[in-house]
Amino acid sequence: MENSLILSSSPHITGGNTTKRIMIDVVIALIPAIISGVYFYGLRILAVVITSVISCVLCEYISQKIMKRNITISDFSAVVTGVLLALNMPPAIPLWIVVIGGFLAIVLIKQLFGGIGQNFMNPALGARAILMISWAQHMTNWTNPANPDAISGATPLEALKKGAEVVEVIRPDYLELFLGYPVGSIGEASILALLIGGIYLLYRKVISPAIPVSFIGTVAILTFIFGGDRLFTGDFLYHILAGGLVLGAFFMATDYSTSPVTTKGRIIMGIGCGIITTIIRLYSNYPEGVSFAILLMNLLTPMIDRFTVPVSFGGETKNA
Amino acid sequence: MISLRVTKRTFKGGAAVSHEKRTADCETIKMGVPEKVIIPMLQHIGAPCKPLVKKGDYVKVGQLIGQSDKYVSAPIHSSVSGTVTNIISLVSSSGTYMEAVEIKTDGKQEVHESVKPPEYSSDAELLELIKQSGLVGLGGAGFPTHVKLSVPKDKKIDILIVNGAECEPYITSDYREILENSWNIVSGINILMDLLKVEKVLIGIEDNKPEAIKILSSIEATNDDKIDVVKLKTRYPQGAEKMLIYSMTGRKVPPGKLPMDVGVIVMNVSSVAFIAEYVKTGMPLIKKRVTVDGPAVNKPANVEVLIGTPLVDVFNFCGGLKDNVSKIIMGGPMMGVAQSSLNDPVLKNTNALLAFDAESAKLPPESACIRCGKCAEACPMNLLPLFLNQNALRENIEGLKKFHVMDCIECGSCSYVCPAKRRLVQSIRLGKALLRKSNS
Amino acid sequence: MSNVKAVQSESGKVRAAIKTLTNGIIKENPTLRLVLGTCPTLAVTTSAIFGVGMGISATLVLIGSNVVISLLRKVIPDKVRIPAYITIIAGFVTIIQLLLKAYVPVLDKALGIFIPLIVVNCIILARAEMFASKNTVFMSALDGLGMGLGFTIALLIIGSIREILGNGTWFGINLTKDLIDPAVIMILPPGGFIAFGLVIAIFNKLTNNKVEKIDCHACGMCGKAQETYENKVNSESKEKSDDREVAVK
Amino acid sequence: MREILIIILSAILVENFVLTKFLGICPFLGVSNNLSSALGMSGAVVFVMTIASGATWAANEFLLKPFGIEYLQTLTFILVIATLVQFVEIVLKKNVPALYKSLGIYLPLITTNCAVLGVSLLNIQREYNFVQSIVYGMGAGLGFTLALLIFAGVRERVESAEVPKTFKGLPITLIAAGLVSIVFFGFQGLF
Repeated sequence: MENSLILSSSPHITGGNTTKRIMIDVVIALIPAIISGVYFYGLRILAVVITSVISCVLCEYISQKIMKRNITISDFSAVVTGVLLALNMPPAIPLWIVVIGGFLAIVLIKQLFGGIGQNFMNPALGARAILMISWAQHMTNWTNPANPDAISGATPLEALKKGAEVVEVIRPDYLELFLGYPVGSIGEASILALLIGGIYLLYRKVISPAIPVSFIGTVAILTFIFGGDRLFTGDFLYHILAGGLVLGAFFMATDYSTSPVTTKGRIIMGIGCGIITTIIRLYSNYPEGVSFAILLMNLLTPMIDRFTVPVSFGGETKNA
Repeated sequence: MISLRVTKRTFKGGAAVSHEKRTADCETIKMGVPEKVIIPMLQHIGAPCKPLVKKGDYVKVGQLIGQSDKYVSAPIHSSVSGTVTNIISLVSSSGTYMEAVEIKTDGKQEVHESVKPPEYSSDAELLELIKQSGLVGLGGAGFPTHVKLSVPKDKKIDILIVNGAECEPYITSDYREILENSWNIVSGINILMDLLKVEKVLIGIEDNKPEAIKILSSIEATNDDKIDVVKLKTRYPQGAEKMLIYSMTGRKVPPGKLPMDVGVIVMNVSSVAFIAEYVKTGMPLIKKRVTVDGPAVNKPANVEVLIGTPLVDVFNFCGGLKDNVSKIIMGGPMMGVAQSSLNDPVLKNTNALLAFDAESAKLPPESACIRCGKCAEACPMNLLPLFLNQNALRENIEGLKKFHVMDCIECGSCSYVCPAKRRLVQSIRLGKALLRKSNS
Repeated sequence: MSNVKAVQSESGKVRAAIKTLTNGIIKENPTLRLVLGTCPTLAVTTSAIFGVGMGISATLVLIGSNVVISLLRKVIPDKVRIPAYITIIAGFVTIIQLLLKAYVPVLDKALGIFIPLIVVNCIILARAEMFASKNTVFMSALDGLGMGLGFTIALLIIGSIREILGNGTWFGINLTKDLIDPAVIMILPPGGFIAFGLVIAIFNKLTNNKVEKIDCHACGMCGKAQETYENKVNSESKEKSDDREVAVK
Repeated sequence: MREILIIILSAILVENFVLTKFLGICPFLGVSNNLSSALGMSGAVVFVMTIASGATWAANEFLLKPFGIEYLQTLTFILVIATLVQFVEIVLKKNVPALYKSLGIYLPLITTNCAVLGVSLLNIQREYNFVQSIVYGMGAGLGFTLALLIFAGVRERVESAEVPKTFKGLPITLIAAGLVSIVFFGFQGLF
């Protein structure tokens, strides 16, 4: 018995939290958004989500096999990527594009760069950007598969952009936007569903409020100031409720790997995302800029991390 | 009456560790004299003592058997009466060799002639007495008390903090000290108030120990208007010196500085109580209250143990160990040291002995860092353990400096909260060693 | 390469010539192994034909400049050799530019400023500095041809991959265009980086060797040359301070 | 004013020299692994690109055009740039030693940088006037700086990541550059 005593350095106990538990929490938080997608666009959404998840998990498994790494599909991180990717697709997306998206997200953006925690770009958003550039016509097809005969409308933000020129474009009201307005990416449909999930993540302490609050807050303030015909007359509520802001702020910008680790850094990230989003929405030819803003801030994350090293407790640090 | 104060202020970060304080209601039981004791010559931070006895000598309880001429050191006394059988060499927890006196006991526990109630007429004499008592910080670190209490002329101390936070899981020995020995604590405080000329004494206790708070705050004693019991939030590592000072006074001890530099001295409750006891009886530090617990212990208990008692005897006294025991920890599970042998003795600063069975000793496998930042949130020192881990593993000295590796207090909060189960503190220790090596 | 002169026998000469020629294709492939001239490699490989067009243009400049520099290698003073080389190269580039404009205007238009930019292509300057300035005219011409071929092949491979994936065609011939929608990104800038990275990785895997960026002296842009330069500056300033010390004494 | 702002912004973001025009890839890959040299190189590039734009524009306008020898553009420009860099080096060394100290070692490396020659050629191709040329040169240099700084951060991450052996080094760096370029590609059509 003497020889079998384990010698290890302290601490000798660990808490109950695990990577897997966190990832499962994120999946749970996304379920309301999936349900809202199915409600508005029909069962096809389930097929998109399942295809995306399977593609991601399989790609993770196969690439880890090839790279002779430990297989970590049981940590559910690939499932999270899969669900997020699906939620960022338009409802009528052909399934083969979803499969390619899963491959790009997991293999090109995540595993090649070392796997979980080491990728510098949000896999789901990066993959979406590549798909967007490659197959723009499919990626901006807002036909509702549950109701294909209806004229494929403009997304709420497109409506805002076009509003001045085209009279026929419908601008939904706030309540519609909040409860669900079925034009846009699958996950953007219902703000209510996203908020339920976001609040769950905050409650479970999976994410900290720093990024969502600073991101949405910045967009609100800036669109209020600059969004109207005169200063301080912008329709900021519309800007919050329309498009991918809530989805992006709660689920994409908070991605651990690609956002800063300190609260200060996270606030910088959120404000940066907010500024870029607003500039694109108000001044560019694009109606929406959330995913693009997050991607750009992903690139700046290493720099933010570098310059937000906190001062140790008790003030100035000695250099030993 | 000692007044009760509740503080909302608490340090940033930390971890909500599971308390596991099953022995809280276990009244201290005295353990008998073991067959033999092994008394190491280094039970404190500082210079090791030289043994003053040799093989075959007969020693009595309280007899001085080890001493050093260095200032930062504490004398060692025999805890038993009996015959010195050997001077052996032991490996200390830090991996260096040290001498130890092995004594075969005769069970008579004859008290040495030198042990008599001391008299003193000046602060200097009192300090010398405290030095002679062999007292070291009983909270765990084991820093010689007389050194801590010798305040340089240019430093002004205005607050004495008595640490009864006891934030580590399992350990209840300080809690029992408060419950069973509260009067000694208060008289110890009075002695120290005289010595340090402080006008304010704060006793810090976490709010998960209401009994202890109730008992202390209902005492009436001399100077009780200057003593406050402060109810602290229960949060690991509330009992760590810097965190405790901040929670109780709002003062921050800068990295590399001492509590003294912000006008504070921190003493453990058991140390304070010992001073009162010593001034009454003159019996040096020869016994210790130890919490014996853990999944592999049959009868968890609080035991008063003679210093030098081999661990195996203590565990046997507590109903023995389960067959699947696989880790023995001296101290708490967050900062304690795993022991290599059951023949190791109980030391002055041992406050707990934990035995883990195979299941609880096994740490879950390490997986990749997901950059969740929970370690940074948990770090009471405001460090970024994930980057320290990365730089330590890559042996990047510059990186270690950039992330202030030396400021880590090794409390273990980061490792505890890490969802990827990364060995953060463990690697930071490695990083500190690397940095020291590169500096020398 | 360095033992070229040592080889005396006739068959040895032939072997050395062949070695010089093939050297640039695999062992020291300028694009995939030495990673020189990355700008045109990325910019013009949006289709196989552009890649080949760029490759051939650069090859012609390479052969020409290698030959002339080799001819003048004993005449050009060491101190002004780099400006001299650049001038010679620029001359050939201008010739090629004019020829393209006259006979293949489509290619001239597609390759745009990357034709004049051949002047600052590291491959050409590197071969001038490393080979042509030290070897015979014939060998230098062979070296130019070999390196040019290596460059052309690399551009052909990358161009083919990008064209097939990004446009569904190869040399303009429809391959998959009607079957699936091609991934347009591959013929856009991001696809250039990604395709180049993948091709180097595959090349590494196949030749079972690592890319080692060798010191190409002439092109000062890469990290290694910069280090050399820093060392030079440091040693210069050190020399100067030494001088001062001496002067003080 | 607005026109100048658009030239600058589009040179920085929309037609970023490194990430969408593939000019200056060598220094982009060469010095982005170290933030301080990335800064030094960027400073030197902005500086040289701005004055080279002006100088080559002048050379074209007053030297090549009057004599109808525009076909000697490439040759002339490279010589102008080489001379200019030498000249700047000497002037800086003598008059602004502090600046020379921080940019000095990068200056000689720039002669053979295709971004400098590239911007000079583009200025002529686009028929920019003198001011526009200088502004475009500066914008292009700033775009190079932005790309370099962003990439320096990204590379720090990539280099500490456990990349598969085959992709270690240049391949993964290029793929990372590709991903960065995707983000910049999003700027297309922005203005």
